[in-house]
Amino acid sequence: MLAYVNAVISGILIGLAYAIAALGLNLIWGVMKVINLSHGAFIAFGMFAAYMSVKLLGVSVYTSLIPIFVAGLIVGIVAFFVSLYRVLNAPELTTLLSTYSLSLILIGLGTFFFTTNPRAIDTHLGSITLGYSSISYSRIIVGLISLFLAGTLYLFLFKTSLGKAIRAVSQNPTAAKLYGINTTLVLSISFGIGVAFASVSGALIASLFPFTILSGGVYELKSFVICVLGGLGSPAGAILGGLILGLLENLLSLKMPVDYMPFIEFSILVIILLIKPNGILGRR
Amino acid sequence: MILKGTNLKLSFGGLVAVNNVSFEIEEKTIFGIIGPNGAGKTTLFNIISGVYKPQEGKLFFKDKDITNFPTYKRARLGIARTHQIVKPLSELTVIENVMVGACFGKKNYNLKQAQKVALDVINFVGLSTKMFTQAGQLNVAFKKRLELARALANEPEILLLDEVLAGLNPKEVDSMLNVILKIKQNGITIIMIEHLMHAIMKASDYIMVLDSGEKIAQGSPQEISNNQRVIEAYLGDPKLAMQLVGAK
Amino acid sequence: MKRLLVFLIVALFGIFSTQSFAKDQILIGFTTSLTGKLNAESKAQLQGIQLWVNNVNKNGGIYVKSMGKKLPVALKYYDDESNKERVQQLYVRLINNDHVDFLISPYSSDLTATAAIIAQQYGKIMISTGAAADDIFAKGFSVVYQMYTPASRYLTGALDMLKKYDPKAKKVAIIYEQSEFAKAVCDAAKDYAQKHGFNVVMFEAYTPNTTDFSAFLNKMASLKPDALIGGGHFADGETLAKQVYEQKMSLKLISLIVAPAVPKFKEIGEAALYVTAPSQWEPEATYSPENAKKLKLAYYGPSVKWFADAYRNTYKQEPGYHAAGGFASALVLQKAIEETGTLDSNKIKQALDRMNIMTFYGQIKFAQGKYHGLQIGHEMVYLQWVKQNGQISKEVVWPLAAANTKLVFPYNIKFKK
Amino acid sequence: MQKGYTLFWLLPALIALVIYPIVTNNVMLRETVFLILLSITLSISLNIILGFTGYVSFGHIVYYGIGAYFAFYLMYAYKVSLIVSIVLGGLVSAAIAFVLGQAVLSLRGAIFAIATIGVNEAVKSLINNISILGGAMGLYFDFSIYDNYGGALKAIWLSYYLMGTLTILSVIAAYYIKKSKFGLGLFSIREDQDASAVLGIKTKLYKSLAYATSAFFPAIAGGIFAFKAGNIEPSGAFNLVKSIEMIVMVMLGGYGSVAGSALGALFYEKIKSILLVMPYVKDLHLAVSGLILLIIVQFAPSGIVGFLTKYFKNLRKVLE
Repeated sequence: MLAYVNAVISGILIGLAYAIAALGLNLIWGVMKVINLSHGAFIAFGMFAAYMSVKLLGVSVYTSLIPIFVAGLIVGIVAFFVSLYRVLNAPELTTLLSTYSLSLILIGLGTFFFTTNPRAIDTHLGSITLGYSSISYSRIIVGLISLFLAGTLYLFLFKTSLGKAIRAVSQNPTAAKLYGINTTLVLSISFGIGVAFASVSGALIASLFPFTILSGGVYELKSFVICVLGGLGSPAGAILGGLILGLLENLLSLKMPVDYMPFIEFSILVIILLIKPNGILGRR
Repeated sequence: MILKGTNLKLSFGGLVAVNNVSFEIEEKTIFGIIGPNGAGKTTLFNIISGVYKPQEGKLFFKDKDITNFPTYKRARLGIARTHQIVKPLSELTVIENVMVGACFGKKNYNLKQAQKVALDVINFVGLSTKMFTQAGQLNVAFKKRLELARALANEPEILLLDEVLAGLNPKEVDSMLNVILKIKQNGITIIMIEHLMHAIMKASDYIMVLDSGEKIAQGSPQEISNNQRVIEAYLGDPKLAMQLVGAK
Repeated sequence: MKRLLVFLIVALFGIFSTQSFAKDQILIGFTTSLTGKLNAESKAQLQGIQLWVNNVNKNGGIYVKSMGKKLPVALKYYDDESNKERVQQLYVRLINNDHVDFLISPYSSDLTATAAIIAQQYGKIMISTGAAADDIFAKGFSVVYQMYTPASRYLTGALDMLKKYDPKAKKVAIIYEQSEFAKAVCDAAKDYAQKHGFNVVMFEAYTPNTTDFSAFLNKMASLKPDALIGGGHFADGETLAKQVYEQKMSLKLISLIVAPAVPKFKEIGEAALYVTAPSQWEPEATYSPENAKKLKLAYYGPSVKWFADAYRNTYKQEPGYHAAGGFASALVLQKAIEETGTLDSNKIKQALDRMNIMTFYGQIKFAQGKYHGLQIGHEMVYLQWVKQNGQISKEVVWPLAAANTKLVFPYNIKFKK
Repeated sequence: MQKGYTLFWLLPALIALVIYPIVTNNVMLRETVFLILLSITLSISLNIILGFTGYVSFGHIVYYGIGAYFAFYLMYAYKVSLIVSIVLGGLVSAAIAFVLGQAVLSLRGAIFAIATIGVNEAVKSLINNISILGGAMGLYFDFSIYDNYGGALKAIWLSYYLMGTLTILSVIAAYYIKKSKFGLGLFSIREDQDASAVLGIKTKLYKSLAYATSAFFPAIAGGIFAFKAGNIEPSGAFNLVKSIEMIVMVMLGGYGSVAGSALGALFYEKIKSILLVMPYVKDLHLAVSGLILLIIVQFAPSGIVGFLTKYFKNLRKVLE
């Protein structure tokens, strides 16, 4: 029984971190119907930004989140104008390749500077014991920060005028334009926020697990699964999807070999797309 | 009787787009459908061509129940249509566009035969100068002709025309109307949706009027333009109402 | 159109051309994982080989009788990015473009297995080091020779250790990486455990590059095993040891392959403490000419002390078994060249087939027949990370005859302090 | 659709490419050309579903992997001969694509792309867990298998001849599909699927057939590659990066054009090999190829062929 309690707790904590990664992807899809294939590269960007802050500046990984968020925002806005602005109305293949080329550039530069060697950030915070196994404090902190970030994004989207504009564009771009919303601004900022979330999630994940410059890809794929589970384009869906994925990973693996998880995750992805393309809570 | 619909009904969510509509269409006639915006005209076309399946009611082609036939099968039976919002195959040339119609239409031609048919049809609708232009680069008037040509290349028995006259200047309207009448003379049944009252009154043998998804009248152009209920239905749209009365 | 064709052919001629050169050196080719997950182990292996090259060339090279002169040795190596497809392309290149005389394997059983295919396809002799899987040598290779004690004899000692220190401990969890080598090790360990009365309560594989072991550990905690054995390569093994420590798993013995045997392992600090590992070689090993005489073997090459000191002086690092294996693999080639006095593949092959020598790295003898090339001379030792005078260091604890200190048992004693 | 002149130069050029290493007996060159031929086959095949039909199959490498695994396993476990194995691998892969196509081809645009990535990853992780297929480590031939083909060196040449033949066949097949009624239907679907159905095209059948065809040739190529390599493992057989490279080749050459996808593959391999040996750039080759891709996508979205035919209209007939 305690094993289940443990699994639920770690599932929720890690699920929240996944959700932050997926939120970035989902926001971009919702606003501009672009699947950002450079998502994983930006997660890796966050991981290494955190690593550099800890190693070079000696700040704690949690303090580094703020500059990483700001940097992610700026890099994201620049990336939007470099890779997407010209091709927003082109067929989806173009935007897919455009964001993918961005990912190649980032990963290529990253490999050049950091090689593909594994790195790790040590938080040394100890752990809390529950029954016969323990949960590290660093996981709890990551869970709480993720929750805070998700809440902040909610307030931003629903309580500020820029956030409302973003939602308006995402629901009906043509109408939003007619109402005088500066769509270019909204699109670039949304892309920036998406990238900022990807980077911060990368930093959070890096505080828990070792990583390489290529690790972003794993979490990018997880983000796809989460977005599809919760409904493409829905921020609340990303949280729900993240939690489901975190719980699934931890609970199912109690009963079956852990190695089957990727197969289950991707099968879920395909099946949900086929039978419930708007996510498990979405309408057909 | 070439086409018959009985008690057709289709709703989207809460909105009933077509409600309990029945009709019978005689061979080799022009059957006009009019009605205010949102009356369900295009939805009815989509039901006939198989894009949507009706939730209730049945559709018969020459006494054969085709309610559950997929779209392509109806084209092969001889039901062709044009679209209100033109759908050119943009990166293909005009002749290739028309060949698609011929290849997959009633006669199922091979490429060589299809090319011959396509040439004839292109001449017939007056597109021969644009034969090798990419469809996406045509202007609206030519795109409408292309829609028509592609549908004709299907060699249909019934041709559904969805506002082929909209957006054309008066001269273009006249020449298009001539083409339509010629098509009728070639023995093809035509069902047409049109907002241009004088044109549809002139061309149609029978007219059906839809309003909010329901059939409110049917008859000869003469009868329709005198029908009180029809005029009332159009009062929401004074411009059309004037046209309707003016076309008497 | 014709012009295009001509152009195409001319362009092809231009792009690809080969050159030949006179034989003035012995060229040894291999790939190494300068980047990718196998980086740490590969680097040590490469340094071992380079140490050998420096040493040989300092003496003017290897005397080749058929040429009547000493030839210096040179290395030709590429970065394989820890990627199998790259390995195959690069070995084809080493053989056909760089015209190397002999091959050494990449690091890891997976990469070696793919490189071996190319070596065999072109009939080039390859000494495999850093590859312990047994079944590479059941595929009918005739030119591939193994330096490592094979996987089937890798973790069995850990179970013997457990039995010796706590005869009542019966529950064993085995968690291993989905890789050629780790699976071979753990399949053999599982068989051995079941045969010797242990209860294998968990036997699971994780995908390479796994970074989060919480699901495994959670499951494991509920099964309450006495010992955890398994692992894979460096990065994953280090993470596993770290997360076991963070979750304060109540275990009596942990024995992981590869990671704890790499000197860098101590960087995880307290988490490294009391973790044990099998090792191909340790600087504390006692192989010597006297030792060899007792076994009626010829001793060849430098002493253990010379190697360990030379390595420390050159690289300012502790030598581990990857480095020793690298050095020894080249040493074996040197022995065969000197013995036959040629660079001829067939003759070298015969020399390797009959080789049975003692070196600083231990005994070396290759199987013949069905498992041609499998290492049958060399033996494993076990090490443990302990704390002495506030310093974390590794000591040889098993087999008892070779141990220089006593095993700290049980592992979870460190949580009770 | 009129017959053009594309094959009149493309086929001789391809044949020259295939023959050159044979005539010069240059092994390194053979290795290089082998990879180029593989790329051409992959890009030509992907073009059938991507360029002709308009479906962005992002995880298309899954069919290469399935074919490779199927053929490899037949040879490994049942000692079936090479030719029979690869052809069966191709057929099985095509059949799976056809059946799967019934479902996934109902998705459109980017959602379809994501679903195909999901299919590839799901199949990869499934095979990771199937122990008779060797799990994550994959399978290795017993070396004696090459004895049936006159030894390993002859077997490698054999796989080279087969790859050459396959490439030529796939080019011919793609060209004739493009010029057929079937091809016209596919292009129509690419431009407007709903209008195509109204015009009488069995869209679902056509799409699935195109999908199956575009799975067939890569599957055979996978079988040949695995035979030559002597081993197979999931992360190599279902490598998503390779999948994306296929798309880049098609884009580089020109979406929808047979000659374009062949040229795209050739240029891509060439650029890659140049970048890989260039000093300074070598370590940055990923970033440089990303930059090149970005420039193509932003400024020349219709690829080499699109660029050429825009300025030289007469070239249209030779670059179909």
